[in-house]
Amino acid sequence: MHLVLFLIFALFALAGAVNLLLQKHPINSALSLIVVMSSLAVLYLLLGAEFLAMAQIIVYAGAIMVLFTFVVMLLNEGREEKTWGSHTAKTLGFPAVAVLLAVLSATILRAGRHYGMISLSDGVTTTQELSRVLFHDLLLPFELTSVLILIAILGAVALARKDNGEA
Amino acid sequence: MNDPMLFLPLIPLLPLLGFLLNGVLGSRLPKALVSAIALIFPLASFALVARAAWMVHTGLALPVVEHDAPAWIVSGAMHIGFGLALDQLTLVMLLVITGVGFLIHLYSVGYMEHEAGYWRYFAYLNLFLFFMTTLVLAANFLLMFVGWEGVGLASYLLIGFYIDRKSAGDAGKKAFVVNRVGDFGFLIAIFLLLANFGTLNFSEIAAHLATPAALSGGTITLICLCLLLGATGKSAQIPLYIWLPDAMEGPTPVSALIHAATMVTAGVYMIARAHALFDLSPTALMVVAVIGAATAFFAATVAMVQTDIKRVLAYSTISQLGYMFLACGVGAYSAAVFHLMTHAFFKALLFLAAGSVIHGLSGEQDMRRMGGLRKEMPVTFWTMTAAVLAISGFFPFAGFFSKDAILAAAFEQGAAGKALWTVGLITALLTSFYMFRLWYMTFMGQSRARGHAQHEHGHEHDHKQAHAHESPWIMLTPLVILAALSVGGGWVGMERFGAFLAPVTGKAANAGDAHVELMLSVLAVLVAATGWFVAHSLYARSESRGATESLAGPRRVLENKYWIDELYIACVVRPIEWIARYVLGWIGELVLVRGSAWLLAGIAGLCGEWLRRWQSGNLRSYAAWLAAAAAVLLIFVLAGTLLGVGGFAQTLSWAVR
Amino acid sequence: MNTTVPAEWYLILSAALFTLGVVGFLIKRSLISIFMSIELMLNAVNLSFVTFAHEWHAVKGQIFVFFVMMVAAAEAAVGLAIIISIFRARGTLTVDQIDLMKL
Amino acid sequence: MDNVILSLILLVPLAGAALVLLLPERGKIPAWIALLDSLFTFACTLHLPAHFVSGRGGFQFEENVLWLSHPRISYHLGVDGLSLWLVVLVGLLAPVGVLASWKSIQKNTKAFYSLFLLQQTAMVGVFVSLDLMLYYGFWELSLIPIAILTAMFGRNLSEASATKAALRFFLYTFIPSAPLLVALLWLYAHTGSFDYAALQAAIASGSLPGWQLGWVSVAFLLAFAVKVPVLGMHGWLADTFSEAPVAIAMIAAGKLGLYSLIRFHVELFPALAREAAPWMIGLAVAGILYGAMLALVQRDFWKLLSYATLSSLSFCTLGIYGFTLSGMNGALLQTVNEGLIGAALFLMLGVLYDSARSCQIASFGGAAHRAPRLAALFVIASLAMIGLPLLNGFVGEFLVLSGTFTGVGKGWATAAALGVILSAAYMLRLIQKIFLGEAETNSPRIRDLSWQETCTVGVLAMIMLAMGVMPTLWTSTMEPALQGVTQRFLTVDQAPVSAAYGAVTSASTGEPR
Amino acid sequence: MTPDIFRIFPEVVLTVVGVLVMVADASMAPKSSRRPLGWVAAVGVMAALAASLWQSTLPAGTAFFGTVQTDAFSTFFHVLICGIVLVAILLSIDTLPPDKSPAQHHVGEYFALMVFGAVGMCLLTSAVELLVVFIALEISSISTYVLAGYRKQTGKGPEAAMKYFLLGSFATAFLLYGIAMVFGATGTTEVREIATLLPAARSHVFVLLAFGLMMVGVLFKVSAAPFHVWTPDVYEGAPTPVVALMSTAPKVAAFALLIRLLYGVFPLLHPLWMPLMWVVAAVSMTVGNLAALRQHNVKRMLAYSSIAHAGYLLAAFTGSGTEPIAAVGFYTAAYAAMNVGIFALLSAVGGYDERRSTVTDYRGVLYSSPLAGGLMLLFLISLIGIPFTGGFFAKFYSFTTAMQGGAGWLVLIGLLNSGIAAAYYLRLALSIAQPAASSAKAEGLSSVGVGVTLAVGIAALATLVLGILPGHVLDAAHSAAQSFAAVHGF
Repeated sequence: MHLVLFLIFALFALAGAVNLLLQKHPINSALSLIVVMSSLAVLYLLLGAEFLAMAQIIVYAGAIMVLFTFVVMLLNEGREEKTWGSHTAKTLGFPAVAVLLAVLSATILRAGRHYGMISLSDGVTTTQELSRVLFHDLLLPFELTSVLILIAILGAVALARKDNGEA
Repeated sequence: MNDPMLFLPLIPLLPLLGFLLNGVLGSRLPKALVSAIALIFPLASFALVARAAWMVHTGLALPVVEHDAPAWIVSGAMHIGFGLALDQLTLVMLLVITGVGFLIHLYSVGYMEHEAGYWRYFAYLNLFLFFMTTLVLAANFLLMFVGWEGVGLASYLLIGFYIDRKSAGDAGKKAFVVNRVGDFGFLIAIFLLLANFGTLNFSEIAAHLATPAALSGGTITLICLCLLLGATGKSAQIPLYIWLPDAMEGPTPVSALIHAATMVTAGVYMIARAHALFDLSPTALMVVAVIGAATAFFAATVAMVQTDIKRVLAYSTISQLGYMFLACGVGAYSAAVFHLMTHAFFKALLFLAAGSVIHGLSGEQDMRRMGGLRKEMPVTFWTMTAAVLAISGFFPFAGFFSKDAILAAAFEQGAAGKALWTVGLITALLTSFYMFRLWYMTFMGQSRARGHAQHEHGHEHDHKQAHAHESPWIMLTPLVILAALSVGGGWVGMERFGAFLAPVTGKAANAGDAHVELMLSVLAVLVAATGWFVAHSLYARSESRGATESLAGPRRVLENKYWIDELYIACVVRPIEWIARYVLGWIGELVLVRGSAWLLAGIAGLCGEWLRRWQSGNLRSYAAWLAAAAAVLLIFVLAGTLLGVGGFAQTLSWAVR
Repeated sequence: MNTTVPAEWYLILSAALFTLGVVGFLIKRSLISIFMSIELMLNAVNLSFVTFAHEWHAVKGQIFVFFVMMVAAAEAAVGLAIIISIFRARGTLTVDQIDLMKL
Repeated sequence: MDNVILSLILLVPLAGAALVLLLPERGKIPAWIALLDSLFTFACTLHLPAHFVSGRGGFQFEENVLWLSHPRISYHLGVDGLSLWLVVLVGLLAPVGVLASWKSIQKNTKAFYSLFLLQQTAMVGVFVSLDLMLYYGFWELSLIPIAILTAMFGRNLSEASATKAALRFFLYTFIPSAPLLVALLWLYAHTGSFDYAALQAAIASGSLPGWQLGWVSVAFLLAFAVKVPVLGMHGWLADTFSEAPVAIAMIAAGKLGLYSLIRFHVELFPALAREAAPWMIGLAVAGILYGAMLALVQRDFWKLLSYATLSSLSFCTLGIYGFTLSGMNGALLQTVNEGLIGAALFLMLGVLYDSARSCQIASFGGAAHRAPRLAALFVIASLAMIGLPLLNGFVGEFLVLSGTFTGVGKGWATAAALGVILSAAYMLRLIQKIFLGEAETNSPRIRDLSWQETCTVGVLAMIMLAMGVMPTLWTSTMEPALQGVTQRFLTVDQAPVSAAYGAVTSASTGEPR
Repeated sequence: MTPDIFRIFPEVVLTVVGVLVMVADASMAPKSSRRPLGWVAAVGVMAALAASLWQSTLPAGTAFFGTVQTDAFSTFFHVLICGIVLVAILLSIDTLPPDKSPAQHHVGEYFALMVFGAVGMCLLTSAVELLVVFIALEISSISTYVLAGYRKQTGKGPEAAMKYFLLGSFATAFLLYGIAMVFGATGTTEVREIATLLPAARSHVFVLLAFGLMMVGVLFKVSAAPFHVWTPDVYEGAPTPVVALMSTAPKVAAFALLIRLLYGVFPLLHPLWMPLMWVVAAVSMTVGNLAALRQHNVKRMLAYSSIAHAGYLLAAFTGSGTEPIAAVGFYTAAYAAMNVGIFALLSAVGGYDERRSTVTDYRGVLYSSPLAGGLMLLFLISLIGIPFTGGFFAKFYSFTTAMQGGAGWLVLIGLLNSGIAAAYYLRLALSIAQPAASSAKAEGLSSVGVGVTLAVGIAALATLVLGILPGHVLDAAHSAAQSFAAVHGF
């Protein structure tokens, strides 16, 4: 069961990711990304992280991707043009990516034997546990996030507003 | 130490004082004062020398060496001081230098009266006396070298006295540089001496040489040849004589003093001074003799065709110096010095008389435009006649005695000596010929003056005097005195002179067979007479001068002085310039020095440009760079462990899990 | 039927998604798509975090993911604002045309 | 007084520089401050020879204060016979430089004089530092004012060649000092000290790894050789001479590099310096002839002077690497000579250049008519340069050559002595073309020396004469220090030496072998 | 027991000031001048600086459940970062375009962003929990992304921000992946726990991978080659006062992080990262200097030079013991002083709208405004590394450290590089010192206000003090290194 679910959603995630790359229109890419994120949410569930699965759907697929699609619409960005601006990206980038993948997977395969098997019956992290750590041990980063968000808002306002006098 | 109160340091220092006074203040002083300063200090020096001579005459033991002289250059064991020494040789030289020197100063007062740099001239002249007296008074080689270089400087300054005349500057430069070549030899000799003897003092070196464990012949020969190179430079011998004819660009009294009577004889003095060394090296002596004979002959041939009165005298000087070298070469040092002395008298006289002629003709130097001056300038004529007779070697003029001594000494030196003697005799013939040629062309016949000449005497003489005029008495007085010396200077006699010098120059040339000597003397006079006769037949009447035109070929060779100057330029000057300009300037400087720097900078620049090209501005390229860099970094970090590569995995043996 | 999946499979998936994100950065022409590729990379990392959190039974890993989401949200806000401003300034989002500064 | 005198010499120019910067640039205020300041400094430097105890070995007037404890760097100053006269020379050249700039620098005088005084501090610092890091600091610092002043006040600003010259000068000297710093750091890493005496002892003890030490000494040598400059590394010289303002050009070459060669190469690495000696001697002799021959054919008098300088500096190098007392004595004396003569020549050529706006020799002629004082003093300086006896140049050259002759080889000395002939040729050619002959078209613009300039050059000429007549005044203080150098060299290497060499060393150290 | 809040007191102060500025900006009349906000921010940062200094009286210790650590190390960098931000703010007060100009800027937000950014940078130096590290890094990054794009009108500004943002996020993803891996290997993200657990990690290969990935992220932040590609473009596009800040403060913080990672997290990997640092240092110096050699745009040139300086800094890591930490600390201080100084003058002389951009544009500055020109020379001399300036001592100390660690060749490469570097620095310096061509712009400074004067004065003073009397700062750097060593136990 776990294996089937994993395989299905892993495939979904990969397919979504590949589709993200193949689609020429940003909207389609965004939709593909949502597929990836949703698949990942399921995988999180499989890994016993139900809170994160929810957050993944709500924050990522919901809030962030909505923002993306909104901007795509706002700027009325059409299909990607076929440009060949970067030679380097191909000649240097692709070998590099291949190496990256090779190194990462080789490492994981080599280290994998030290890690166990995951099954559905493994415990699920409760939100209570989560919040205890979040609001106690990691109080400082949590508070810091507020500063981060503040900066983000501030920055977004500063950059995105029009500079023609009216504030 | 017995201090005979000779005040030796004052002899050079007094003229130096004159130089400083005139040199610094001269431009602001009235002419009379400048003259007074210029005359008083040499006169005082002369007085000191004369006093010393008198003291010697009355029994002062020579040599007198100053032992407590101040140190000059001290380094480790090397100690060179300002030591002065007076011995017989020095005394003779000093008498000539200060005596003749003073006379020429006196003459100059008249001769240079109208010149712009009057004060400068006398300053230089005093400077010359300072260095020349230093040269002969020096007790060591290095101090001698001071004087040696110093007289070169004074000569340079005086040759180039007419600063607006380019040829004068060229001549001065040439004189200095050619002399430097000789000085180079002298310097090397000094180093050799220093290295081998550890001292430069004449007396100490002589003491070293006297010991049985003296140096091997090779080193001595080398030292002698180096010294000889120096001597040929200063005394205008082959191969370095080329500067002297050009040096006639200077004012005529300078030619008389420096380029005839004193400075150019420094080489002879030096060889005589270092005779202890030369005596140990027959090879070196032979070279000296050959150089002397060759120079004597060679210069005499050139002198035969010169038309410039001063150039004739210049080549004559070279030739006469050759005699002195010849004498040194055959070991007759005292004869050489004797000839040096008499030569100083008559050659100074010749020059001064020539100067008087030039003065009288408002600067004309070309003999083809002279003639018939016998009447206009009687005093000059008669004094000149005395000098001509003296240089030609007529009895009983001074030249006869000294030249005779040299030829006799040569004759007694075996087969080689005979050959040298022959050359000397032929040279005597030529000497007599060219001197009388000069005499006839200048004083006899009709005047061929055309005016417009302002060769030496500059702008003051623009008011052309139609007739030549006799010089003022301030110029004639030295002429008369010198004429007297030219006539009677030789009566001292070689034997007495040689005996006087013997403590310095070693044994006098042992008198040979009296009959042979007499024969030789007679022969010499006959030869001189022959020269006179030839000159008379060719030049007594002006119209017959064309007779020599028949010998056009040799004449051209001689008139061009064998193209030696051109040869030097082509073989020495041009190659050096060529190498400097093209080999060093282009290959060395541009290619190697500049080029290497440019190359390095260029490589760095190209690398920079190449690196800059990475920065294409394209975001995706940048990402590619980052990805590639990340990949490389990961490989760097992980490859060793993943692939289990030997050494690397070992260092991180920890990481195999 | 309670099959198990080795943890390394999750990790491999994570690595693959991460690499695809890198590829996306390299080949996408639109700035927005590139930005999405970065989000993909972050998601891939998140998967690793969750996997490891599961392996270690450590909550911290999950919380890390939570924070990454926060940061992603903040980045999204700023990033999209930047994209808007660049669109205003240049009228395009094609990355190959935005190379005013180079060399 | 004795224990702060060096600091005083070091800091008074610096204070002067600050004062120049603070006061307004009105009229001649900066120039006067600089002049007074440099004269005061000169007076201070005269304190050194006056109170120097000649016989005593080691350093005198020492000051030693810990500057930084970690890494350990001290403010350690001191002079010995080697540096004594160089400090005085720098002290003398400062007012000379100010006077030389009196007329030619009219704008931005604040910048000029403050940087000029800063330069003086740096140069004095190089000579008196006994901590190698401090030394290195001054060494590097001395580059900056030269470069900036060349760029600011260079002759051909419009063609930007002044900037290029400044850049070239800087890079030529700066890049080789990188290996020098590496070498210093290496020494520090292995000894834990930058102190001169400590390093000397450590190197002499032979405890440092050998082949690396060899490279360290090469790094030292390279940095100094460029600064001297030795043949092949002189690429900056001609440009700097052509472009830099007179007061700067006259101090750019020679002193610093030569001093450093003796102090920090020969004295610090006696054994290794010995190995380098054949190369250095070869380069020196080649440099003498190369420079002289190129000087012979130059059309531009700055270039001529630069090649002439190369030639005469090569004499110093020759003297140093002959390892004979005479040679070293001569080299050090010649270093001072070069400073004096160069200053005088630069000053006078600068006047010529400024008044005629040309450095082409051919465009001059007959200048002696319009500028008799200039001509006379120029001839004197030239004669000193070409080594006329009784002027200083001769003593130096003679000592160097005699040392070389006995200590190195007759052939080398003879070849070097050929330079004496050539030097006469090029200097007299210069004199003749500029001062003699008929007046050229631009000669009416030539002015004679002003009274300040006459006095300045006159004083320099007097010193040249004094040094030529009484060199013992100078050598007697130099010699003990140099004797130490040659002595150390002897004790370090007992390898069999040639007979001639042995004879010389025993002669020069005054001891039987 | 020190209350936790004191451990983050400077950050708290900064946050409060940031909020204050932000709120004040929002509540001020739209047309009124925002300049006073700059002064408020400056005073606030000064207060934070004081707070940082005050922190040095606290005993070393952690707070917030072991997520932050204050000790001499963090204090050193806090003071440094606050100082840089202070100078940058002072500088901005005068050089930003006036409020009334057409290119009106949101000055209030600008200052708030600077102050908030400082919070992140400061925290980065004291964080001992990777989560805090991550968030602090993001805070500092996002604020600089935004600031880099502040000149929206030019087209270059947004491009700079875009490049910086996307590449920065790209690199952050790698860093994050690395954190995930280290978490995977040890099960924790707390620095000291990781260090103790590392030898017993589940998979050592993951540790290596984690290390590699984190290095990608950090080396990007310090703009070391070959992760430097963003630097020139971003420096060119960003406003000059911002470059003054972002070329220094985030780098200082990133270097503190690098120290934390290398010595705190991965001391075990020393045999691995030492050669890595060697290579990266060598490559950074060479690439940076060579590329700068042919650069005409001054800001790009200095961008490349900052890459080279990163290389000099990294060279120190090849040293042994605690020396490298002290050397890095000192270097960052000196580098900050001279770099802030030169960019401050560039913005004062070149103007916000960059009337002068190429090297030749700076001809004659020494004549039109002698003081500014002279100080530019001073900073350039320091950048070259001439003794008696901070730049020299920094380089000297860094290389001494490397030499003591046995990296002789690296030192040689480094110093030869500084020779090359002299070429382009001097080109600018000589251009400044050269008289301007008659037709060239002869205008003087665009704005000489109290702010700029103070900013440049502080930078110049710091540069000189660090060069002539570096004793105190060296001592501080040493005690920082000591306390760091005490905390992380090596």
